[in-house]
Amino acid sequence: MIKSKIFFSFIAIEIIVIAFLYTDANHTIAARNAEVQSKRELVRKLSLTDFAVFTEARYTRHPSQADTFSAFQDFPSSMDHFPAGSIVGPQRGNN
Amino acid sequence: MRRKSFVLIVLSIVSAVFLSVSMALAADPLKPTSKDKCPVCGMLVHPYTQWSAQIIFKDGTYAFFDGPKDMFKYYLDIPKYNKSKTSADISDIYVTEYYSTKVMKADGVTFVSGSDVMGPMGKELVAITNDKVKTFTSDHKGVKALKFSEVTDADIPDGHMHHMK
Amino acid sequence: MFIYSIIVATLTSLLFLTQSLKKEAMDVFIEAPELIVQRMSAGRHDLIPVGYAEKILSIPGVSSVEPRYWGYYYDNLTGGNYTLIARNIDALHMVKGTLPKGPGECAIGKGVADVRLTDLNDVLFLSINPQQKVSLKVVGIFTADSAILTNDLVVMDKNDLVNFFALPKDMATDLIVHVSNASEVPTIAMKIRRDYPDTRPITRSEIVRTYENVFNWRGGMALTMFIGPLLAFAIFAWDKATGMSAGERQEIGILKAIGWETTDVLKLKFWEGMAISLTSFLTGSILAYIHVFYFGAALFAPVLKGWSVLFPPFNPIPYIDLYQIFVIFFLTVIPYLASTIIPSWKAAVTDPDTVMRS
Amino acid sequence: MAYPTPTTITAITAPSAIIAVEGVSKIFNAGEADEMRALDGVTLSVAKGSMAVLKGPSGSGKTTILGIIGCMTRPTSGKVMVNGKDVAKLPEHFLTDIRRRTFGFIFQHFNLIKGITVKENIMLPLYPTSIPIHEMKERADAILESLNIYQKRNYHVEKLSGGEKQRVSIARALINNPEIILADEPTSHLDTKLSEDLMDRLSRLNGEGKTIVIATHDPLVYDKPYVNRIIEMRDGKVIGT
Repeated sequence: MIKSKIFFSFIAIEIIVIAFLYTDANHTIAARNAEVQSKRELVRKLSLTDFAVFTEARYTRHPSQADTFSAFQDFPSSMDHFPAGSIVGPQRGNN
Repeated sequence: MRRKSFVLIVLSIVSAVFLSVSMALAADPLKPTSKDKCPVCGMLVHPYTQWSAQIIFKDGTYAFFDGPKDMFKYYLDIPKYNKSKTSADISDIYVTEYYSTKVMKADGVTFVSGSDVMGPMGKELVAITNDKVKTFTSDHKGVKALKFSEVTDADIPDGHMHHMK
Repeated sequence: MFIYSIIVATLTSLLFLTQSLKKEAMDVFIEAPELIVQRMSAGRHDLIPVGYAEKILSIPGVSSVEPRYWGYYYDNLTGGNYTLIARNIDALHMVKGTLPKGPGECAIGKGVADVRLTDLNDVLFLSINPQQKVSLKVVGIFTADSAILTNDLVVMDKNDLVNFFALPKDMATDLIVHVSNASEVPTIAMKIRRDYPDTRPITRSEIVRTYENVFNWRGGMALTMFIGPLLAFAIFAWDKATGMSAGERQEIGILKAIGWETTDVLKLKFWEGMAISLTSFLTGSILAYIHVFYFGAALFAPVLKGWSVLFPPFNPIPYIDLYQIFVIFFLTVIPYLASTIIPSWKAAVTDPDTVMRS
Repeated sequence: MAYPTPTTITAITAPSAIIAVEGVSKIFNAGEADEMRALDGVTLSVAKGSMAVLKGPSGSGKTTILGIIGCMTRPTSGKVMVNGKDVAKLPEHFLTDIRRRTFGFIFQHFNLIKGITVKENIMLPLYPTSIPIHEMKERADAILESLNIYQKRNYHVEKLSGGEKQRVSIARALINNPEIILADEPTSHLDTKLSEDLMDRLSRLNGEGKTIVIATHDPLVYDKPYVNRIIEMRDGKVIGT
């Protein structure tokens, strides 16, 4: 069946691509190890605690430093008007 | 007067020489490499730097342990683990102090048994500087505080391992 | 099949991105301070007296205590929020130039440099009001590959920061407590809270756990974004399951008429479904990898960015968790197979004659 | 209920009857408002090696009785003997087996499967068997050649003309070397020339010993001299043979 040949060669190509991507991933991880080490240094020397990803609100910029115990700001069911707030939710059970 | 000062000078020289000789005999603590294994339990030592202990012999050979407990097991029964050595061959014994994670001479610290602090092999004889024994005992439910020379077989906690990182 | 691949690609992209960020957070924040002590006042995070340090230092196991000075600055000019921190340290790898060596100097994140069109040796002017303002010479810019940590930072001299924010004398933002033995951290945290009931100690493991939660694939980011594609897939599968075309029905009828058994038909449909889902799954995974690790999850960025003015470009490291890929596989392939086989089975067990007539 | 005629009764008892249907009724949607009695006590038989025509207007029950003979559907009541076996109550598995071994079907609408090639279509009835794939291919090639469509073997069926489709459907009916060929209105989508051509082929197959049953209302079919049996049907009943 010609169709099955097409299918199997397609699958074979995809598996080759995946194998390539997999080695690429391992390679990249190894290659970027120095970067991770440098980032550790940054964290250590600047005593950083959070990713600078969501700079909208205190609790999204510094999720780990947000005042979990204070009223309102991280109230577990508070209405959120920052898009990132739905992603970086209030931290519970961290105590 | 002259004679007296001469004697003093001679004495001080002699003692200085003596001291330096004994200093030369004393070995500095070593750092475990990634290959050093505990002769008692066979575990690698380097992942547990805050627990490691060591016995250094006069001939420069040494043994690393993943905690004071195994060090005592070895120390109290050297022939079992090392037929060629006796306690007379030991130059120095070091342990890692709990609060500071500094390596200290074993006879300068106190060992507390029965506490809730777990080493890599479970219950431990935790090495504590003498001044903090009280704090440790009350914080971590320590039972017995012993000097190095007071530790006997009976004080070594069971080897049943509760693997803790 | 196209839709199928796209859905798999979306789901897998999300997994790749969150897994990668999570792994990076775990890797990097292992170096975060063992213990940070915040003060709470009137239910809010407040400045802490530096004097607290003395008593904390006397707790056994504490090796040093260091006040930390930092704060946020809303920049009217660009609408961005900067994080200002005071640190006097020597050298760092991920910075072009140097770090501030004294008053009047600063090192800034790539994001700040970009929105302010500032380069090395330019002057960064920050102002809250006529009394609280500062001009800083940019002596360093954090490299782009550190943006995830440094994008919005302005690192400056302590005195500059204290003056700029007009912090009261002997007050700091929080205190960093260095502990020699990590096992002792909970005990020390407990003692600090006992000594100073108005404080909140944050341990390193809490920081790490925060990121574990935020980027956990079952919670936070992933869950929020998962629901959409998963729902789309459910609709897609449901549509397939309920709407078997007359053509397909007739095909099954023909096959049965020429001597195929129900099991033969099901086998065919199984392999057909398997072939489609396998190709779609592999295609989707490949697309996801390319999307996330070659294009920095560019399609998600607008969603995640929200209203942040300073948003670092993602350049995730391809940490891949095979277990999660299996989860996606079972979450998509099994329902798809079920949704193709069940209606075929229904059609295949009826008389071929009726199937042909309808 | 049954309306046996003397001829059919003798046919059942005749040892040469390969197909014997006795008192068969088929009711669709029984008990519902749209209940439809498609067959009402049909009794007939077909001798081995004969060429029989089921003749009657549409709705007379020809297709239904063909489906019952071909083990595609079960009668509501009555007895259906194929090769001396009562198939009316056999479990599904055996029916499929009989269908595969005994019958070749030629359908009114060809019923070829789109999206696959001519050759694949022809090989379809063999897939569930244990015949090795190379033998399947050899058989398919032989039949394609004998029907003069070998050159189109790799075409998708939707690209074929009506006559070619007809030949493909004959090829598919023949691949398992059946004893009986059942054809349902085989000429309804063919012009006169192609119809003649088809009948020629069928008569040749008949000459090779195959039993052929054709349901039709096309005089071009039932007026052929080599048709040795005509069973006339109307309103689900046999009205003459």
